[in-house]
Amino acid sequence: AQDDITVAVVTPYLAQPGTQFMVEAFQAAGEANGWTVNVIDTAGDVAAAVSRLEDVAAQGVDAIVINVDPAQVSVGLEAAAAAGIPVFGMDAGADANLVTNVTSNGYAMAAETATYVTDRLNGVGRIVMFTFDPYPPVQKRGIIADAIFANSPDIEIIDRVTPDVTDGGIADSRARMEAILAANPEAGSISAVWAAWDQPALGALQAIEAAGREGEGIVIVGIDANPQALDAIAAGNGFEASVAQDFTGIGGTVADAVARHLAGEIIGQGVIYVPTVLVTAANVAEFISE
Amino acid sequence: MMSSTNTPLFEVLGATKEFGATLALEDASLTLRAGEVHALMGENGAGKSTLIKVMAGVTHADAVAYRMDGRPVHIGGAADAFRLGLRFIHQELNIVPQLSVAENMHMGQRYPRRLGMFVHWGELYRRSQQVLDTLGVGYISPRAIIARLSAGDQMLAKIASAFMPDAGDASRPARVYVLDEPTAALTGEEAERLFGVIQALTAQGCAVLYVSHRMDEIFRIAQRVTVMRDGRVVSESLIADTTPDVLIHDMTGRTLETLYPPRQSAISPEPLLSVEGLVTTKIRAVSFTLARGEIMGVAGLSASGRTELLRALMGADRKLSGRVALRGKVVNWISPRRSWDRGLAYVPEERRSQGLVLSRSIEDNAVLPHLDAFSRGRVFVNRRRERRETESLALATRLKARHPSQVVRELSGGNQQKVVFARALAGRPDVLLLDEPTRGIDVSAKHDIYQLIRQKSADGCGVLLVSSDLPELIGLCDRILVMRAGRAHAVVSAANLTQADLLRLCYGEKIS
Amino acid sequence: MNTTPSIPHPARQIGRILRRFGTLIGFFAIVLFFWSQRPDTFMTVRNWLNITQQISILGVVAFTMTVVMVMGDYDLSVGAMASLGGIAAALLFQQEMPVLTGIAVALLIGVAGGLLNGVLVSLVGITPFVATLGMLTVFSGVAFFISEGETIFGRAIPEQFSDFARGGIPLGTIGEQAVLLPNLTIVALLVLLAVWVLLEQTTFGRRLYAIGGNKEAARLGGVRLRLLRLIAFAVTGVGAAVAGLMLVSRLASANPTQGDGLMLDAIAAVFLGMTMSEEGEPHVLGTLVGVLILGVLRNGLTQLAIDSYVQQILTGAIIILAVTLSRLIRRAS
Amino acid sequence: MNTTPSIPHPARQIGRILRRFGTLIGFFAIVLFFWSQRPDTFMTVRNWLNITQQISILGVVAFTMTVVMVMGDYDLSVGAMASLGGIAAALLFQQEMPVLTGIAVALLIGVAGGLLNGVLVSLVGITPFVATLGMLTVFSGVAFFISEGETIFGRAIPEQFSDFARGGIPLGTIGEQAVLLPNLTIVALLVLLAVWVLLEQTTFGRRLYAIGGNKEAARLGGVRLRLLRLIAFAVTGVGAAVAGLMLVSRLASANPTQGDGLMLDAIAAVFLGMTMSEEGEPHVLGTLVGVLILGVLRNGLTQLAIDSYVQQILTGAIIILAVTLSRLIRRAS
Ligand SMILES: Nc1ncnc2c1ncn2[C@@H]1O[C@H](COP(=O)(O)OP(=O)(O)OP(=O)(O)O)[C@@H](O)[C@H]1O
Ligand SMILES: Nc1ncnc2c1ncn2[C@@H]1O[C@H](COP(=O)(O)OP(=O)(O)OP(=O)(O)O)[C@@H](O)[C@H]1O
Ligand SMILES: [Mg+2]
Ligand SMILES: [Mg+2]
Repeated sequence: AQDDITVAVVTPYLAQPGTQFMVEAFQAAGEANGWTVNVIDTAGDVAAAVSRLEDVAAQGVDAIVINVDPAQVSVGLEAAAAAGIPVFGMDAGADANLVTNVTSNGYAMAAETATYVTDRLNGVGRIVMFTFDPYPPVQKRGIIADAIFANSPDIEIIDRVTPDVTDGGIADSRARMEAILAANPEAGSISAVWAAWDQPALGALQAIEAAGREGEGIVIVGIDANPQALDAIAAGNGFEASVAQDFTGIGGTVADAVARHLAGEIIGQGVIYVPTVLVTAANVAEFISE
Repeated sequence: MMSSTNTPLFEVLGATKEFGATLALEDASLTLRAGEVHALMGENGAGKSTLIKVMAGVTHADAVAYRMDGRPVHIGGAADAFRLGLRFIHQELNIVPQLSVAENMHMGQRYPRRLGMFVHWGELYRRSQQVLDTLGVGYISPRAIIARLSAGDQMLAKIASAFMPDAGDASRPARVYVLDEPTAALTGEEAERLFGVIQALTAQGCAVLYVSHRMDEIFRIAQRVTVMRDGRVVSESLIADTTPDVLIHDMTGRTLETLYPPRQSAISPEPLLSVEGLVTTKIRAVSFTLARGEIMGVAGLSASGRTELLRALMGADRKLSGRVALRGKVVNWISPRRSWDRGLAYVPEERRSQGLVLSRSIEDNAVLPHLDAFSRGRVFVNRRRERRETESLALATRLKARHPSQVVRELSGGNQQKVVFARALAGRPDVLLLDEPTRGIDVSAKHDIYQLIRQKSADGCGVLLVSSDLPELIGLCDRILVMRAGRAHAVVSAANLTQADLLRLCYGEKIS
Repeated sequence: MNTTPSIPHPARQIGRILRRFGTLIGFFAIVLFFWSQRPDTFMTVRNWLNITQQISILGVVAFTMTVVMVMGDYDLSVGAMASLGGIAAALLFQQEMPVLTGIAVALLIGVAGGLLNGVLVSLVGITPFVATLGMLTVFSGVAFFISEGETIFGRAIPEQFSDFARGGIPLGTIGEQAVLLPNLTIVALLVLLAVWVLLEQTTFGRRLYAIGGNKEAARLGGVRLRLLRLIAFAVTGVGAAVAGLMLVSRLASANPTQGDGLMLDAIAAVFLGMTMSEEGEPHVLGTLVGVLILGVLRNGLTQLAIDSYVQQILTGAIIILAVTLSRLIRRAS
Repeated sequence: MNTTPSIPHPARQIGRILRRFGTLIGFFAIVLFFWSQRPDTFMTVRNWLNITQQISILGVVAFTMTVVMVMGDYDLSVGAMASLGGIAAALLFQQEMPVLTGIAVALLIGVAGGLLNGVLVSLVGITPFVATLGMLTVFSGVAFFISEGETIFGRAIPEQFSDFARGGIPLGTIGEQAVLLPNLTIVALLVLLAVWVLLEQTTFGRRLYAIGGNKEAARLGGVRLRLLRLIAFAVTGVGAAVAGLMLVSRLASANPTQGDGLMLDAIAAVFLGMTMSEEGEPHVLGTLVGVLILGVLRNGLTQLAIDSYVQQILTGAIIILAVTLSRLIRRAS
């Protein structure tokens, strides 16, 4: 009965590289199973994601995979439940309405990069943070980093910036970092940049290079280990660390969970964590594909 | 009959208004009396419209006082003036194009309502129809979208709005009517009906302030006349005690010999523009030939297709069929751009919507169709030549403005019209297509414009002159083309033609 | 008596209808297309009720946006106001304030924000674009500031409130499931009715049209321009706040950006509707058609399971095609 | 020319200047404020060169946007066009095409997209809002489609190309570091000059202003409305593509959304500039001031290390204050 199975993937965030990898892995696995995979992107609009969930529920697909905070789309999840369609989380967040959620541990990732910075600075320094609280998975990371930095009395947060992300996150972060560099002109006045995801870290790196201050040893870290960040880490210009989520693994694991559920198996775990790895110059080569 | 009281009903005292460097009004005062039509005259830019806007509360004067029935009153905005019983027809056609005639007529007042808040449409249309009927323009439907009416009908509907009885408070009827050049866009017959209404109003004891550049009208309907010059009131007299020559002298400081300069050169036999069977959606099978140096008038009732004839020749409306030949060569692709390039020059009917870019300077407007000629290599604007040309045109048309770079919006209505006319002279045109070119222009400037038209024709220009001013047609033209219902009804020689004959032609009669 | 020399034309009446309703015809064409492609799932009562619910929030914003657009103004801050109104209510809910208090405060913020826009545009005389774009930034900043950028969800949103969006008036049953006319749809219809009455049936509305048609004529005619513009902006502000509340109820969560996408769509809907009026002025029923077109396109294209990117391309292309068609029909007739 | 009796007035000249340059004064007030707050770091050559570089991309979009806005139109698709142009060039780079080919194709796409907008607005007669919003969606969809939604970066972008944004003309040295006038700034200045000449010095520009003032009068006055509108939209399209290329060079990467934020800011800059002209028409030098205000606010507020959310509130509030001031000065004089 697997030959005419349709699975809908609903996400507002397809433009983000991580989502892409997950979705591609899911698609690959799904197609290998003979499913029709229908990917729906609402371009950042969460309310539209609810509507699309209702649409696919009305259409009667066999399973739905979401990559969006389930708390924000609970109406859509109920529509699916009412239509008897199972919903799976793909890096979404835990929710009773999901069969399961496959994800990386966001708190752990932030803890890894924040402690990396603290250790690199030996607990002393001035840090610029790039955060983005409106998006819950990223907001978590900021909370952990705040807590870890607060635990070192000699670490000072000189700015906590929320960049404008309509440009993809690099351009505005770069402009903001340029202003911060201008406001802190002495060498050594900025010790590190902690970014809750990679794009702002890349923007900050560009700003530091453009200002000719790459020699000051400003430590830059991001999260997600997107390909552009991996290149930067390999280049060794200051972008020192990021955390690689196993997006391909998440996508594959979701496909696996869907297959198991459709085959009648009961999936006990509400959350399935896929391990993450801290990427630094030491191990970056393993992550750069071909 | 004429009410006997003649007591001051409304007074505006010591009005002074400065627009930047222009002193538009300087201590101007005016007294309107019950039962009287009071004419206000003056050259273009003398300050008439500004004074009226100050009375209406829509222009805030630097200094002014008002008295009604001898008691001081306050006018801070249009609504105040309305409440005092003042009604205005401003000079420019101020309509809301996409609303119905009835809604335009109710602009100043509350709509009749049902249940205290919903518009009572039936009542709205009924009230409007009543007023239109009294003006003799009952054929205008109050439900029609006003933008779809002809220019003349729009003006009539707008005029009608001033005569709308007050829906809100019947105990305070309108008592003062102020009409700023209402007849500029009307035909003789329509004007007559308006005069009838004005007479009825004065008979009821209302006061009327009436602005016009048409001397004959002033002497027909007014009892008193005030002349303004450069923002000041220079004279006030009873009509019975004055003559047109005196008024012209008061206005301009000069005396005019004849208004219509006689032809001095012969018309060449060479045909300049020939039209055969021209058809658009508005005109049908019009044929005529215009010779070099000839001034051909175009007469007709409103909606007879005069405007549309010029628009078709200019390429503003699409030609459906017919043959147009210019200087002996058939021209096929007609568009405004090509027409200007071919030596046609055009003065459209409505200066503000069709003629001018109000937000731009006089010089920008004057050279717009000829920009290529005032440029270096057709690319860069040559400001020096542009300025020189504008200055000489301004002189020729007696334009009253501060500077060639002044924005056209700031000019008085008549002076705006002069800019449109000046523009038609700017390139060296071969054919002048003039639609009511002297609308709103004062007597002495009219005189100068007639002379310019004559001079152009002496230079070998052909002129097609649309006008609702019959004396103007008869006085200036060689032949007159009479339009009727979109067709060329007759072509007659203007020599020895009487106004009565011309009018009869317009109504479709044939004369021998 | 002047009569226009009118050339008789048999098809005139039809031409006129086509001209006015070209865009509506475009809408029906779109519906028919989806119906033919998805005969079983598209033209169902349930799907249409779904669509109405999905567009209800955009609808409320677009309908009230029509009020300012009738005057020739626009309000770019509606999306940010929706976010702000929603966040404000949710924060109060979080403080365990009664639901009604939250609603009232959100509406008050809507009025106040709208009035502020109105003051800037009408009293100070700033162009609507700069004024409302500035206020967009301010509202959005305030929404972030008071929420500290975080999403409020879960138990913070009272069930009573989020249940509203789930509920509706029972219409009957299909199969074994009850079919509801969703509450949000009802709210949108009420707002539609109110705006229609306001614009088409009251002196106030007619004055707004006069202002939009010719400000100068309205002013000379004694219309109280400033006051009316002020009020109109307040109406749009309230509409945005209502939409913000609807969003919170529908998503059972509040987020400082969740309304932001509404602005462009709302203005687009009004403009789409404008293609249906003879003189090109906005009408709220036209806006409704605009909203429906946007909503149906999204629903239908999703049902066709078209790749998201292609779907985006098609959305733009279909809208342009529909409007082009309506223009060409008008031109021809 | 007859002249009107004019009364001498001492304060008139000053009043006039204030009236025209109120917004400029607002700009200087903002600069002075930041200078006083950050005396060492704000008013430095380096920081200003930085600012010029940051606003260069927005500048190019805003300057060319001025061209259509002079006609009373606008183009909402510029941001999407910038993304699309950038992505297209980057994809060609990835295929190891020569840099010049990539640039040429991006510019061609800009012209073609602009012409398409122009055709819809000027030949078909769709309102600019609907036409360019539709095209926004299409361009953005195409950008996603051809890039498969992915970011193109790293070796895919030739160094020769990304070095351009890093380079500049040496102006001298401060301390031991060379100070460069950034290449991107130079590009923006060249575009500024070109647009200024086009609008203020050529017959083409004159005609655009006439169209903006009164379409019908312009047409009857011999202006080839359709053709000119078409060309103007093409110019705006090219400007957006240039900005897209600048973004790719500056970020050394291309992403299907990276230009999207430019549209609202560009229109806002033009509107800010419009507050400086007597008749409220756009002028490209006014646009420059608008762009500078936006750029300086961003830089200065970040230097003050103000919380991002408060910064957003302040940005909106300061813009509104500056414009309000300029309106009040104008009112008073
Ligand atoms: N904007 C318009 N929409 C529809 N019909 C119009 C419009 N303008 C004019 N017409 C029609 O065109 C015909 C001729 O117009 P118009 O009245 O301007 O002719 P005219 O002979 O120039 O008269 P006049 O100049 O005295 O008004 C009339 O039937 C009129 O109703
Ligand atoms: N808004 C304005 N800004 C600057 N100057 C103005 C403005 N309005 C009117 N003026 C000037 O005031 C003077 C008087 O203009 P007004 O319109 O009152 O003249 P008018 O007597 O009605 O002339 P016309 O017979 O041409 O209608 C003119 O010099 C005109 O240029
Ligand atoms: Mg006047
Ligand atoms: Mg006419």
